Amino acid sequence: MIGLPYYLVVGSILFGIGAFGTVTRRNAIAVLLSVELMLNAANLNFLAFWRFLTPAAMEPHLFVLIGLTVAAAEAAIGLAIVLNVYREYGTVNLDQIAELRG
Amino acid sequence: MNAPLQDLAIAPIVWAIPGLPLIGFVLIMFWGGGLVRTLGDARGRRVVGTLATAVVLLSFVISVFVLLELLRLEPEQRRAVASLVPLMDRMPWIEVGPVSVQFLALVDPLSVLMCLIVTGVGGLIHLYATGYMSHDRDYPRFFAYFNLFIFAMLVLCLGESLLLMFVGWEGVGLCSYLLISFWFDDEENAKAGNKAFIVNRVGDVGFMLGILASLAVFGTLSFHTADGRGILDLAARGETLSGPLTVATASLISALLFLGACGKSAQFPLHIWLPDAMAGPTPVSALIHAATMVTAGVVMVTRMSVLFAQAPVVLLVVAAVGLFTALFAATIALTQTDIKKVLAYSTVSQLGFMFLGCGAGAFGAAMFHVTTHAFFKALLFLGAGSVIHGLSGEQDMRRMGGLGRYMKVTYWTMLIGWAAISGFPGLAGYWSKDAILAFASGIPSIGMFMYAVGAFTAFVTGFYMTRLMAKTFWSAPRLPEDAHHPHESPPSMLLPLIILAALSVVGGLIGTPWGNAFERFLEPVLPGADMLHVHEAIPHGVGLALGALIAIAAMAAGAAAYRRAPSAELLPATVKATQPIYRAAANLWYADAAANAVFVQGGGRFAGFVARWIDKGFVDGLVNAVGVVTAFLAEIARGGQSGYVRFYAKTMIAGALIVLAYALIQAGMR
Amino acid sequence: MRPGVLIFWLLAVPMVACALLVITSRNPLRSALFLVAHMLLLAGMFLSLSAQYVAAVQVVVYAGAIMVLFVFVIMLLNLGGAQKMDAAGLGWALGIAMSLGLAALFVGTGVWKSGLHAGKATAKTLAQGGTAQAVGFALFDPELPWLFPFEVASIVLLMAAVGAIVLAKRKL
Amino acid sequence: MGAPTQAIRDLSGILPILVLWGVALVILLGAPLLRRGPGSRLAAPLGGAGALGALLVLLRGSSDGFGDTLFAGAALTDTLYSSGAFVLLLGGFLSVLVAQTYLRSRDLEKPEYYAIMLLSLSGALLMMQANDLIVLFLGLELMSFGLYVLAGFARTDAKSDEAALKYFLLGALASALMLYGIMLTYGVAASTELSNVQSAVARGALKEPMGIAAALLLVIGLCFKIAAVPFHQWSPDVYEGAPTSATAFLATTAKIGAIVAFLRVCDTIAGGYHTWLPAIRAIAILSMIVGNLIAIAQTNVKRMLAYSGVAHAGYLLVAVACMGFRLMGTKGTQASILAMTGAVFYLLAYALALIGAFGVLAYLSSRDKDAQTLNDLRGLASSQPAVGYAMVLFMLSLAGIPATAGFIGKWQVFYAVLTGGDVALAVTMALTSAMGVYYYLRVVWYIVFEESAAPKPSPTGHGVEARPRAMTGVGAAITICCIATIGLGILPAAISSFLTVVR
Repeated sequence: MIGLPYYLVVGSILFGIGAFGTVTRRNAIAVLLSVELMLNAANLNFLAFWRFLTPAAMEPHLFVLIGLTVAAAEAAIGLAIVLNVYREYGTVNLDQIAELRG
Repeated sequence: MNAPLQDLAIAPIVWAIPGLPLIGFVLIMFWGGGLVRTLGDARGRRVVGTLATAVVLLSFVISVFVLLELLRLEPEQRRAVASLVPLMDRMPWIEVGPVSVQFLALVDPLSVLMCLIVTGVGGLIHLYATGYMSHDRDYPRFFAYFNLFIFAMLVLCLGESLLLMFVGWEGVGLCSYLLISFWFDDEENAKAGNKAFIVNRVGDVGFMLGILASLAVFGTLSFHTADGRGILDLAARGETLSGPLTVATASLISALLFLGACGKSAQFPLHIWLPDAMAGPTPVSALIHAATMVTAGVVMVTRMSVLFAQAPVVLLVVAAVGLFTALFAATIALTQTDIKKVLAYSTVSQLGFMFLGCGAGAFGAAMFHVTTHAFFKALLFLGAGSVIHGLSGEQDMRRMGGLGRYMKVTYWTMLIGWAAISGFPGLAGYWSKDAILAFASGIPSIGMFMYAVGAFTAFVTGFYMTRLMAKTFWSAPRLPEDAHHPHESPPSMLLPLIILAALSVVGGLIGTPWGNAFERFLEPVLPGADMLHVHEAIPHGVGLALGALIAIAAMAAGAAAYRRAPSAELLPATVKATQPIYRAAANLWYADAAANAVFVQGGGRFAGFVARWIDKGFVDGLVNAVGVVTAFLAEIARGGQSGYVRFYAKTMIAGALIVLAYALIQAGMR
Repeated sequence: MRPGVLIFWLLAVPMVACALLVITSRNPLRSALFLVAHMLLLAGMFLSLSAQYVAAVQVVVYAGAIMVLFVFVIMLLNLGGAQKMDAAGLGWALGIAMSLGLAALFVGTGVWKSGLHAGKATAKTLAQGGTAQAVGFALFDPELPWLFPFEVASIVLLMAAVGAIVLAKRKL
Repeated sequence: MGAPTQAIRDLSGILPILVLWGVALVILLGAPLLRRGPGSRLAAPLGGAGALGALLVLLRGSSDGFGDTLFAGAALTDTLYSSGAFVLLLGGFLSVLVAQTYLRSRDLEKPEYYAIMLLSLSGALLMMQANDLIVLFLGLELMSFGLYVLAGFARTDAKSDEAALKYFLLGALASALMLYGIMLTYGVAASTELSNVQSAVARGALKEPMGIAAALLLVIGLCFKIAAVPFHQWSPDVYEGAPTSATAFLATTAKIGAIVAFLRVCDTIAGGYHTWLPAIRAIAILSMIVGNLIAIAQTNVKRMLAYSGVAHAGYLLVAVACMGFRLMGTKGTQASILAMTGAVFYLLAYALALIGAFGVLAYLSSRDKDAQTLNDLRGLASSQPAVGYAMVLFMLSLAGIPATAGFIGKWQVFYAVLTGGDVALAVTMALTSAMGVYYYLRVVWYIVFEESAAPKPSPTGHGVEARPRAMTGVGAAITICCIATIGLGILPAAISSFLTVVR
């Protein structure tokens, strides 16, 4: 029988993979994609909790919907910022976008 | 100690004592510049200077009235609170939880005494500054800061709670910073400002922690309250908020407070900022770094004397630090060539005497010395300022000499200051220094040693002051060829000198061992005899005689030693003036030789060593090192701010990982 | 093996594989497409958890709309080609260590969790639980607190729209 | 009581938010008119009116229905919210004033700027009112999205774009961590409503590893928003790169919103303090030390204020740590309540001084020159005394010198943590704030003692530069900040009826 821990483990792995992406990728868009992975991990676990712990309550579904909304908004704003950066720097390589420091 | 708070008829105008200088500050700050522009330079400056001086002198007048009112009461009833806000009975300031701090002044002998000193001496120095600063382009700003300083200092002295005292404490620190830096243009001076800053921070943290500790222990910050639950009320009864006051608690609080006092009052090793602070204009040195602000530590210790009295170990430390600083700074003063630096180290040394008095439990004697020192040290600084003014800014004594001819008033008043600080019998310094030494001799088991070292320091004091006089006035003129012709200062600068000289002569008579009106006046704020047993191991007569002998010997030895330096015939007018002393010195030929051997050769080398290695090398180096190391660490830490998002993300994830892992492991272990 | 178990593994293994490919592909376009695949598999997993409505939304909004936006921007900036391999060496090692640590911690907390009793759910609740109807009722029930956050979510989207336009539009 | 009454009660509970939304929509709908021509003068007043209106609505609508939950438990109103909202909206209003002048002088003004500000403020308000972690998360995101956009508002300025990108990417990472934490909270508490979380904690949820991880992820997410070490590295870069008016806004808004939410969250999970308190204490101490240390090495005032903001985050975390004492006897309870009031006052003092300081920088900026460094402040006391001494005052308040509002705030937090019996935190706070005075006074030094680099004003007193642009907005902001900083330093009781948190 596949129980809650299986899902939680999958979620944790996804979260770890996303975290890995955010700390290693140079491409700003790739970092953004990695963050999406992390959000997905949380969504998966929400539904797993619903399925195995609180099947009578509907919150997790709503949380996932809200999480999705936030992810969509985040993508829109993030990509707009990336566009502007690309216009000024001619690149989306984060290692070349480091004028502010110290 | 536990008298109830009285109602004073004069209470409704007590606010004006600090209030008037504040008004002066606001007026000059906002309209001073405009005034100078509209009235024209000369008239505008006169108006600004007069205004600044007038508010301080007016405060002095009010302080005198308050004193008279206080004297009408029985000694043990001389304690009252008064609102610091006009037309309001008590205005709350901070109310956090059960603790309430109000804008109240504590009117008692200690605070009134300090008000008189600050406004009296301060007023004279203001008057002096109107002449001294007359050519400065930032004239209004200078007086604005000056008035602000007087205000802050009065808040420090009058504040009814530790927190209000802290307000004044930080305020005077800020003004000192602003005024030291008043003439700063160059890098070197900026560094000096930094040093003053770092050192004072150490002290301020001590004071702040002391305040927090007393809050935790006594549950209040007021010194006295109507229901007898103030810090000093409780401490006098040996109580705390809960349970009796233990020696350990009293020691902790007083040690922290003493750290604060060390910073502000320039005690070893926190003394190093003071000589550097002399870069500011001379009136600033006289007012802040001699007469008033630097004595704030002594005032604070005296204010909290009930607590210190219950911490015998701390008292011993206070005495030891004071004595060491006194001797240490005196030896350094022997080696300085800048006239203001000599006086600066002399101030550090005299402050050491005051703390010696506090440590011996003779808080009254310490305050007495604060008072007389305010007179003669202000006098000496102003005199030095007059010399510098007359020489158009020259401060190096090696390029002075023979100045008595050109500036007679300055010379004679300086002469009185010299005699007073050296402890010439009958003058102000004689009585107060003797009182401190006499009580120091009564410190259990090591009293006589302390007395001996203290007496020796007094001798050194007389010697280096004589040296200063000799180099400045008695020796042959050594002015550079192209220098301006030395000239006497304007009357506005001479009048304060004359008044201070008079005070230096007679000011000590209020505290002679036979009719010590001064100490009786302060008695109500000091710990009672049941709490702290203070005695003098040396009989009055012997002590006074020894003191007189040491002073005269030092002055004579100095005069004799420095008589050789210049060729004698080049001192026509001035030598005559000091003829009696010179004759005495000549008769005491052995003193001459001894002084020569001990000081000019051996001692001189020792003093040079102290100045070069311990003071400049070690302590100074330590403070500089603090600055350098901090800056270095800051640079390293800032290197982490590499600008790379990936690096920032790594830091975040690593931080999160550490936080999570630590919490989970810790939970697992439980 | 029971079908549930089989389905789980059939979904989970490719899903994690896709996630790995998202972050290791040199070409951002490929990363985005792997993410689409990942999202679809995730939607399948939602279905296996009986969350039908959310699964549908996941496909339509996430895998559909949002990812199209990503692909669009990547194409717009002409980042389609393969790019230089991202940092190797110390940075990678650190990254791997950190993410492994993080994942391990969460795996630990998940497995550790006491009282993970499966089976509270009956067939009936599961059949109705994740439908659009059930979600809708929960969402608009005044006795439940979800109406308000749902409305706030609309403001979040408004903010995103305004923000994106302000930032990205050349001439306003 | 029927449903309509309940709906009205719910809506009146979030009236400030509704006002902000309403005005923001008006600005957005009227944007074509407000963009150019005579209408362009109206955008800033509208934005100011929105913030001020929300503030007035907040003040008027107090006391009625307090302590209630709204929308069946999604939100709530209490004194922590109302006092925090007071500070937030006041800061928002002042930021609008700063923005009005700054954007104009730098040619950046667009009506959308104000709409985004108002929406962002509503997000911060939502964080304070949240009675449910998901609502808190939504508020946080709403606020943050606005801040990301404002940070990148100077589109053609590479630094502004870089600031926005850094802020956004790291912020998204922090949000992901936080959402994961909320998810784990749901896993242990079977609910995200704060009261349920609290009872779950009472039942021992924070003894489970998952509960511990959940609590700490929430802490980490909020620590990012207030820029506490080691989640602070975005802040110097963002402060420097963002347009000055946006820096003023994001520095204060994010801190106020996140700290109030932080207080609430930690108050909720106080039952399991042994799990998160050590972390908060460590983060607080690190922030105080690192922030004050690196600030010393800065020559850019905006960066310096960013690091000083890190240090202030540390001081505020001291207040947050006091939440952990709530269940430790009466003293602890007292400490936690004092800390809430103290933190809110601290935030007020901080916001006033910070907006004032950035206001001065905005005042000194013009089309071709963005004032940022110490050199730009050189000799200000003699060239423009009013502005110069205002800046001095703000620095003194940030340093916590007595007789300024900053001192009172610091003192209140001090007192709270001392009541709670945490001597180590109090001592660290005292030591590091002493250290911090150094770099604030360095600014004072440049203003008062350094010679002005610019040509001296002519002796008649009329400066060479006669700038035609209207300084009304930023001038008013600086004046208000000055008066309030001094006034609250001397008479803090004047505001206590708005700011005292009661429980």
